[in-house]
Amino acid sequence: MIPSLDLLLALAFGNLGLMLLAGRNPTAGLLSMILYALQGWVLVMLMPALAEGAASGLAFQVFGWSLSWELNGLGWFFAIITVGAAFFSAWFAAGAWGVQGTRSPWAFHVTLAANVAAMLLLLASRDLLTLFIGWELVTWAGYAMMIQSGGPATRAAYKYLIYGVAGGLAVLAAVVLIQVQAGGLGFAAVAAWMPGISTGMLWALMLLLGVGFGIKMAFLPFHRWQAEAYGESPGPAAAFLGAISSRMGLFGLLILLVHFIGLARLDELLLPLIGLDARILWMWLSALTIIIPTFIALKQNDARMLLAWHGIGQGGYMLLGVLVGSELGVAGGLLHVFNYATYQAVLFLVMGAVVYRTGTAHLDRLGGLITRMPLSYVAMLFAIIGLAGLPPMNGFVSKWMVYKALLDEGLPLLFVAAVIGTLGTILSVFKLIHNVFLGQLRVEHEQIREVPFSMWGPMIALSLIVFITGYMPGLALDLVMVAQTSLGFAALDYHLGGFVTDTGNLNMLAVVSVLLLGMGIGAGIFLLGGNKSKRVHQLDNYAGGHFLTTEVRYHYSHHFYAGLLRLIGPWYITLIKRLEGGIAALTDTLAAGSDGLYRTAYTPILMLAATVLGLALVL
Amino acid sequence: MMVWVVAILVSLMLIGAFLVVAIPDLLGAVAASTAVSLALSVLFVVLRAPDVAMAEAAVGAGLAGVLFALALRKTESRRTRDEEAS
Amino acid sequence: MRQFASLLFLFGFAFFLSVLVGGLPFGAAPMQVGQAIVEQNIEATGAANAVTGVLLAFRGMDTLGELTILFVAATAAGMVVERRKHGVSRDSVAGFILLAGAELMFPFLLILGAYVILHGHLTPGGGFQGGAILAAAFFVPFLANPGRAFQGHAMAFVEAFAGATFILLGIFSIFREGDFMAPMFLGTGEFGQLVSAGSLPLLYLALGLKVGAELGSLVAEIAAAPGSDDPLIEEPQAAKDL
Amino acid sequence: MNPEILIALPLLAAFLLPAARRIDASVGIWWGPLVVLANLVIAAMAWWKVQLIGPQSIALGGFAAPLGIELRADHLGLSAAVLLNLAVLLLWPRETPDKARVSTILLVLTGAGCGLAMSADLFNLYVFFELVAVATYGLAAANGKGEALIASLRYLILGALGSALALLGIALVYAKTGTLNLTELGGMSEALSGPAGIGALVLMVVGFGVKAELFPLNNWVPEVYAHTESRVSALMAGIISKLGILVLLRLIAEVFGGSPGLEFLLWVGVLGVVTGELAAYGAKDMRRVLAYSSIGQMGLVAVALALGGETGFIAALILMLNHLLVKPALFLIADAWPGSLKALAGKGRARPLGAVLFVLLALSLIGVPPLPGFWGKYLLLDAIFTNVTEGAGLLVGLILAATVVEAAYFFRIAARLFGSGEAAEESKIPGLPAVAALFVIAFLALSVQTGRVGDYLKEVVHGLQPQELRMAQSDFPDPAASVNGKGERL
Repeated sequence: MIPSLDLLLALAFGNLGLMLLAGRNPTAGLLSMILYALQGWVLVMLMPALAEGAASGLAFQVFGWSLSWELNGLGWFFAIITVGAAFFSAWFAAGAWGVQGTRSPWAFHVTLAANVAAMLLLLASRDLLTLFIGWELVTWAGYAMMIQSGGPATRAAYKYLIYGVAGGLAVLAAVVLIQVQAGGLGFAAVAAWMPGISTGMLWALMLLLGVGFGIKMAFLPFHRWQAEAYGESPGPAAAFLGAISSRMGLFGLLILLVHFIGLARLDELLLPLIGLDARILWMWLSALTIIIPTFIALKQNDARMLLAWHGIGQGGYMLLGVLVGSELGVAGGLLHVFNYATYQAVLFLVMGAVVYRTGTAHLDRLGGLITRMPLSYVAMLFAIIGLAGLPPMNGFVSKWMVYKALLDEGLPLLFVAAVIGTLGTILSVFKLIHNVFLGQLRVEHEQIREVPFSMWGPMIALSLIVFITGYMPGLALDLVMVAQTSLGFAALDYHLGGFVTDTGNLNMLAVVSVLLLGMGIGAGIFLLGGNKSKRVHQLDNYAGGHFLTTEVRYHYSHHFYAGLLRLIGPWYITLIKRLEGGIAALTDTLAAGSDGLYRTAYTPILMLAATVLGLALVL
Repeated sequence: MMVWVVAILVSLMLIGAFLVVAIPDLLGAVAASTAVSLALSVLFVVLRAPDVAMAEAAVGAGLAGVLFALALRKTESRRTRDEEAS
Repeated sequence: MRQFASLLFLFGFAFFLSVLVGGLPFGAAPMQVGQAIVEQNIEATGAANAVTGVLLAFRGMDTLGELTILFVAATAAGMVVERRKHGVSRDSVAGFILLAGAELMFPFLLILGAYVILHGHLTPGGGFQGGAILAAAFFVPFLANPGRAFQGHAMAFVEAFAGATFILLGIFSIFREGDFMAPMFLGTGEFGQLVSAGSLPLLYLALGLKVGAELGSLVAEIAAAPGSDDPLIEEPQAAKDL
Repeated sequence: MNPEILIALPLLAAFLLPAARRIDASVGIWWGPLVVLANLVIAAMAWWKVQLIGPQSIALGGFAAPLGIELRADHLGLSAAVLLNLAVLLLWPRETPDKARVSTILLVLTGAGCGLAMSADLFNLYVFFELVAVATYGLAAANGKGEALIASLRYLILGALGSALALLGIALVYAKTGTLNLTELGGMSEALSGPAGIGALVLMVVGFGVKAELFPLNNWVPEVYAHTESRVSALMAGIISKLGILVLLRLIAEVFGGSPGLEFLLWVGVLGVVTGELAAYGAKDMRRVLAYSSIGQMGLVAVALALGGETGFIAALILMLNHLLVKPALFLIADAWPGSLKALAGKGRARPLGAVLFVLLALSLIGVPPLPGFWGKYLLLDAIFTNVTEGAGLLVGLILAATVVEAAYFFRIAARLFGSGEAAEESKIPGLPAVAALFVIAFLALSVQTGRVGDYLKEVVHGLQPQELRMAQSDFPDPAASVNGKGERL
């Protein structure tokens, strides 16, 4: 049988059905892993068919619109990441965690399957209507995934939902507007219609769709829902959501900005008064999205919240890269989608494992776990190096490409902004790994053990991917190029170790080899030179001339970076927060008013008034 | 001639309708409303609609008044609320 | 404030109503349908009273609907009233003059009602008016002497039988004429005679009996309901909100 | 079988019932459902006949249209009749103190509703409308509790005033044109384009709007729904409110298409959506939330009607159909839960099926694809963008903002249902009521077959007024235009 999109969707929905029926079974996690692996295999097999578009036989006629699906290169790229993230999340949940770690493993497996199926539908959309259907399904599936933990997660998910519904409706309004104006909804038809429309119309569409997609991506200033919603989700769910869910917003924005409007048209769209064009506006919004949430991440005291705030910032690099528009920039932005998914998943999985063992993710209540959970430590180390964008991990490659593209295109200010973001990242991931794994072990954690294989397996596997694709970025760039050419950009000249451009090359094979060599020499000197170190007990320690007792721990975690945080003062966030609160209060007031209106007893007067005013209106 | 008859009847109806609203005694208001109906039924006769006139007289002036009066007697609320308040 | 608002809107309504009515063609009304009915009535229905022709023949369904409105209103009222019947209330008997007058009026009202109903297709009047008079014949003595037994059973059967007859006549005409509520299957008869105009007199008879029984039992039911000062009635708390 | 029987049979049964129950008291229990079942069969047969041979016009009593009353056995009328009979049968009230009288009222309601659905004569429509109205006043009071009586009194006052205004409107139309037949009136649009015609439309919207839960004539809705038996609330919110809309639909489609008076309906609808959803957001007990949400949904229908055109009418129909199936099911499911929203915590965990279905149905009300409610909203937006030249953005913005509010309160409830609450495990909560299950099944069937139902609705709308709509057919998107064949890719 030749694998087709139908087979893929059948597998995805079959998995959903299977999980609904058998999700309580202890083998459910294993089953769904197999199914995700199969989906991944089908996707790989689909690769040659992408040039013509892998169409699905699934089709509906509703109200004169035909709904059908077709996978293209861009969607395929995101689909690979989706299925991969789902595979590792399911692996994590398949064993011990799935049995005890959540209120109901059934709910997790079902919602994960639903999310994957919804995302595949979205990614395979061939017109705006199917896109919107997929969009809404993804929103609701995400909501279902977030509410599992109950408690504060419910409130966070509720906030997500309000944002998500509002964004979805903005998309809906734009879709209908396009349908009425353009007479069709097919991506190609819309792209062909776009050049002829007026500037006002273009702004309206860009605003509606930009807000809709931007909310999903937690683009500034619509970022306030995401951190809480992801942070409060259970470990593997957060890993999956953090890795790929909000990238659906990026997918939408790419279709809108690159495919529909086109970067050239963006350049022509001048903002009134300021004189900036729309593309620069988007790029600066991306840059702000990188900087502000990253620095908010700094002050988080909950590890999962810290990671979630980071996730918001990383999205900015992706869009920024693509908007640069050069082969290097687009490849960098898209590669960052892949890279980010790998290390963000690891980080959430590690924190899931830590929470599984210690019951908390609060940074003040952890520390020193390196001796108890060394494998988790290694996984996190790999991942945070990736997140910080340092060699030899994959995050370095994609960020490097974005930086270089920015400089090549003559955008130094944006380059500086991106680097400031990276600085914040380095600071905060240091806080993360220090407060969780380094420092002193707390008394109550002395008895804990490393998590079982079913949990460290996916973590280590993923962190190896982080390393390998950092060592050999050509492997990931193979996938990226499919999306890049599908978006209509020229392919980047790349090889296994990196890329070649007119202004310079990158060969990670060389870089990493040198790095490893250096480390090897250092280790050799250290070992050959007679190991001078001495093993002391963790508590054999003193500060300010006093020995520390077991009761008083010397822990650096509290008020980490206090000085820096005082300096940056998050006034901007307060503004958005106030706005959000204001809208909520206004809704409450209006709601009370409406309720009151319906409770008044003097209805005949209302009726008479309506009649008279109505007559006055129309006569 | 016809115009004057109609005018007088309509004026009677207007006065009656005003009294319905103005009289504090509810039984009185019912009586006033039957008066309106009666004047209306005469008006129908004048306008050469005897069928409607009969219906109006039987139902509007007769039956409705009886039902109202009965209901008032059952509820004992002979006064309007304004009256009770003062 | 509320009264001021009502007054304001009432004036507004009156103003707009005058605007609307001002646009109507008075004196030269485009009464195509009315005109056509006046012209065709005698030929089509044989009823001397054109109003009856309209009510029972041309727009028989409307009349059925109106009849049913009365019926269902009485049913609903009965439902509300009856449920409050906790204690037994009996109002005092009226004085001699009222009693005697009421008893005296009974046969006259009965005959008048019957006449109005039966001659509905010939002269002004008909089922509704006659029915109301018939009802009055029954409830006037009853009001004068509330203690008097009321034939609820008989009324119910008259009501059901009369209403059913009205509809069954309509259904019967399906078999004769092919149309529902076609009243002419008995032929138009001799113009101006009592037995003429097809089934219209029968329909009116059914209608009159139905209306009479309906109104009669409604008044009786309300009269038999307990008053607010009777014991065992709890005033609904929410009543004060209205 | 003549479709007139649909009216005659229930009325006949209603007339006979009070006498019959005096012979045998048990008659009051089985008589009504049996007759409605028979009526349902007849309606289905008549509907099928229309499918086979197309719509028919019936001259009642053999008197041809302008003089006599015309009944239309068309797609709209008979579909509505089938649904009405079905809904009455399924939602037959159980816990009323006076079964026989309630049966009588419901029988009258059924007959009148069927008449209302088919009538093509303005005054006849009014009579049946009034009949339905009086029957529902009775139903609202059937519970017999003090609050229910007060609520139904409020309903009665509003309804009576509204009926008077509607009658005034009809009188204006008759005085202006001299006819009451809808087909004839349809050809007289220029006579009705003056102030008299526009004013008449406004008055009729107000009058019929009382039943259709239009703003601000829907003041009775929360009170009545909060205090009647859940089945009665379900019946009233589900189907009876649609009868009011049905009258407006016929009027607008056949007579008042393009009248400036429709602007009134448009704003009434928009305000209904906004205030209804906001009030539901502020409400504190389940019944009121559902009642207010019903107001909002009917507001959407009113907007769709006011916009008109094929798209608008289909949007109105699909929204009505969606609400018709969803709202009764919601009322019935919620019946098992405590009324106060605060007390809902954890109820969904004890009985997940009902709660999950509740959420699913709520999703359709919100308009989440691919559920039917989404298509309704989509078509509605389509109609707005197509037909409204100025202020379309404002209109869409208001409606979508109200939708966000709608999602907010439904998901506050959902979060509570599945949230933590220990009381849930102790109290014994009954499962999904069988009737609710039937509604849910019908809803799922509609969701799966939206395409086919859409085609049928198109036919329904085309059966309404051939001339104008066939001209405006280009409103509807061409299937070929939306997807450009196979070769299209990013």
